Amino acid sequence: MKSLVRDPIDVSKLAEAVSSNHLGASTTFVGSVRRGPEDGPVQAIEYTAYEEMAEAELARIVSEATERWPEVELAVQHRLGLVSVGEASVAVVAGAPHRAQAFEACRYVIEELKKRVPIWKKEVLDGGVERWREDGADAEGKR
Amino acid sequence: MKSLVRDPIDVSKLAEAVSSNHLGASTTFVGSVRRGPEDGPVQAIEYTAYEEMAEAELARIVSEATERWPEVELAVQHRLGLVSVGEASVAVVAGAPHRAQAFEACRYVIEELKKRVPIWKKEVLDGGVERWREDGADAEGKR
Amino acid sequence: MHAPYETAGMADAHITVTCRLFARYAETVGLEECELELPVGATVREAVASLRRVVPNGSSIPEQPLVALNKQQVLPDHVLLDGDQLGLLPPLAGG
Amino acid sequence: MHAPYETAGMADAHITVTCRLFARYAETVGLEECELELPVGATVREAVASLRRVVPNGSSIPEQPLVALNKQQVLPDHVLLDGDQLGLLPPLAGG
Repeated sequence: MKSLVRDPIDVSKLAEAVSSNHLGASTTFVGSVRRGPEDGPVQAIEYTAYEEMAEAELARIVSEATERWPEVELAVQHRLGLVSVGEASVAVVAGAPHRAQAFEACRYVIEELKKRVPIWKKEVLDGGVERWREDGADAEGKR
Repeated sequence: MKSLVRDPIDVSKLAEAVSSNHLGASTTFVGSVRRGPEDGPVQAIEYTAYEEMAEAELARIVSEATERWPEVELAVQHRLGLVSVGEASVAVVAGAPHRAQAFEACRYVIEELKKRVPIWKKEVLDGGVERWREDGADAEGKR
Repeated sequence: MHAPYETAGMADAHITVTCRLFARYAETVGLEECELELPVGATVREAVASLRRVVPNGSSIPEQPLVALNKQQVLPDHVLLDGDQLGLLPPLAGG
Repeated sequence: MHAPYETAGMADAHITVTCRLFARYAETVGLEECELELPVGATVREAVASLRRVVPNGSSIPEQPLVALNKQQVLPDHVLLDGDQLGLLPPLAGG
């Protein structure tokens, strides 16, 4: 399954991809575009990526997690293009025989994704104004 | 929403119950009946509960989590009656502005549920044999 | 529902508590609920001991099971009041 | 795609690397990709310095941006080889 997608993420379908009769636990993380008070009047976010590297980095992250938690099965999707408020931008599912592994592997993937996968977002505000939104994964962003 | 249910758990619907435009993160845990090699030939599990106490205990757990993570919204359902292999027996959804809270609150609820909520399971094996399955949440179970 | 099992010995200084049994305990004892008469000041531990003596196959219930008092888990030394509702809980297995 | 910017000075001892720019960097510089000629032995840091000099509005790119070499993040002291592909990455914001 491709990790970078331009159509809406189907979380149920992603979860089904890692469910099987020997996996009793699954943890799903979904990140979505929010319109929080501190975010200002965000209508949507446009996601872009260094696609070849992002796919490769996601594959490396999944492979690291699978090495660390061999019983876990993982699925991850990140959306590109314009994503409206309320829609999912990213989803990670970890299926495992036991819940501790499911939680840990799911958390690992989303944390590493945020740190390492080259994806960027531009906020589209009410009125059509656009601005890059950089969370400061890089030291530069903190200056 | 009632926490103890006799019909299949609709995880998407449960997740929708805690999604809103100001919550950018959601973590979902789903536990399902599994047919692992060490479990033997399990066909289904029959869940029973001390229902009044289970509802009260679940409400206390959610209330504790909401006190600890005030921005988190929670939904939890546990199924009672006969649940077949592959079907969900429990689901917990935590919606939050930020992912750390969503993971922590979701984990808190499932861990406390397992420790404190009076629910029991009887395995139905191939051939119709039944046996109580006690995980050892009580000291007695460890003896 | 059985009539109260009288175990107090003195009819003028006792309390009555309801005791519910669940899952495996209900199955092995063949009862889902009973009433116990106990001396004033009786603890959870004494209620369990009494129950183990008076119900059929009572010794199949452990001496220190998980016990709920009025829908919350309670410790063995807790002193009971007239009308309390006890629940005898086999090891929990939710999830 | 621009023709290589020659910055090595000596035509007989240089390497050519491709440099891709993304998101805000691509926007402020007005370029998504260019080639750089660099002296043999040049590091990532030197490639970035060269890029900042030769592309339009190059100083809008920080002196030490995140850099990927052949699809993996790399440190500034890493020595480049002919044909390497660099990516200049604004602060990541996935998720």
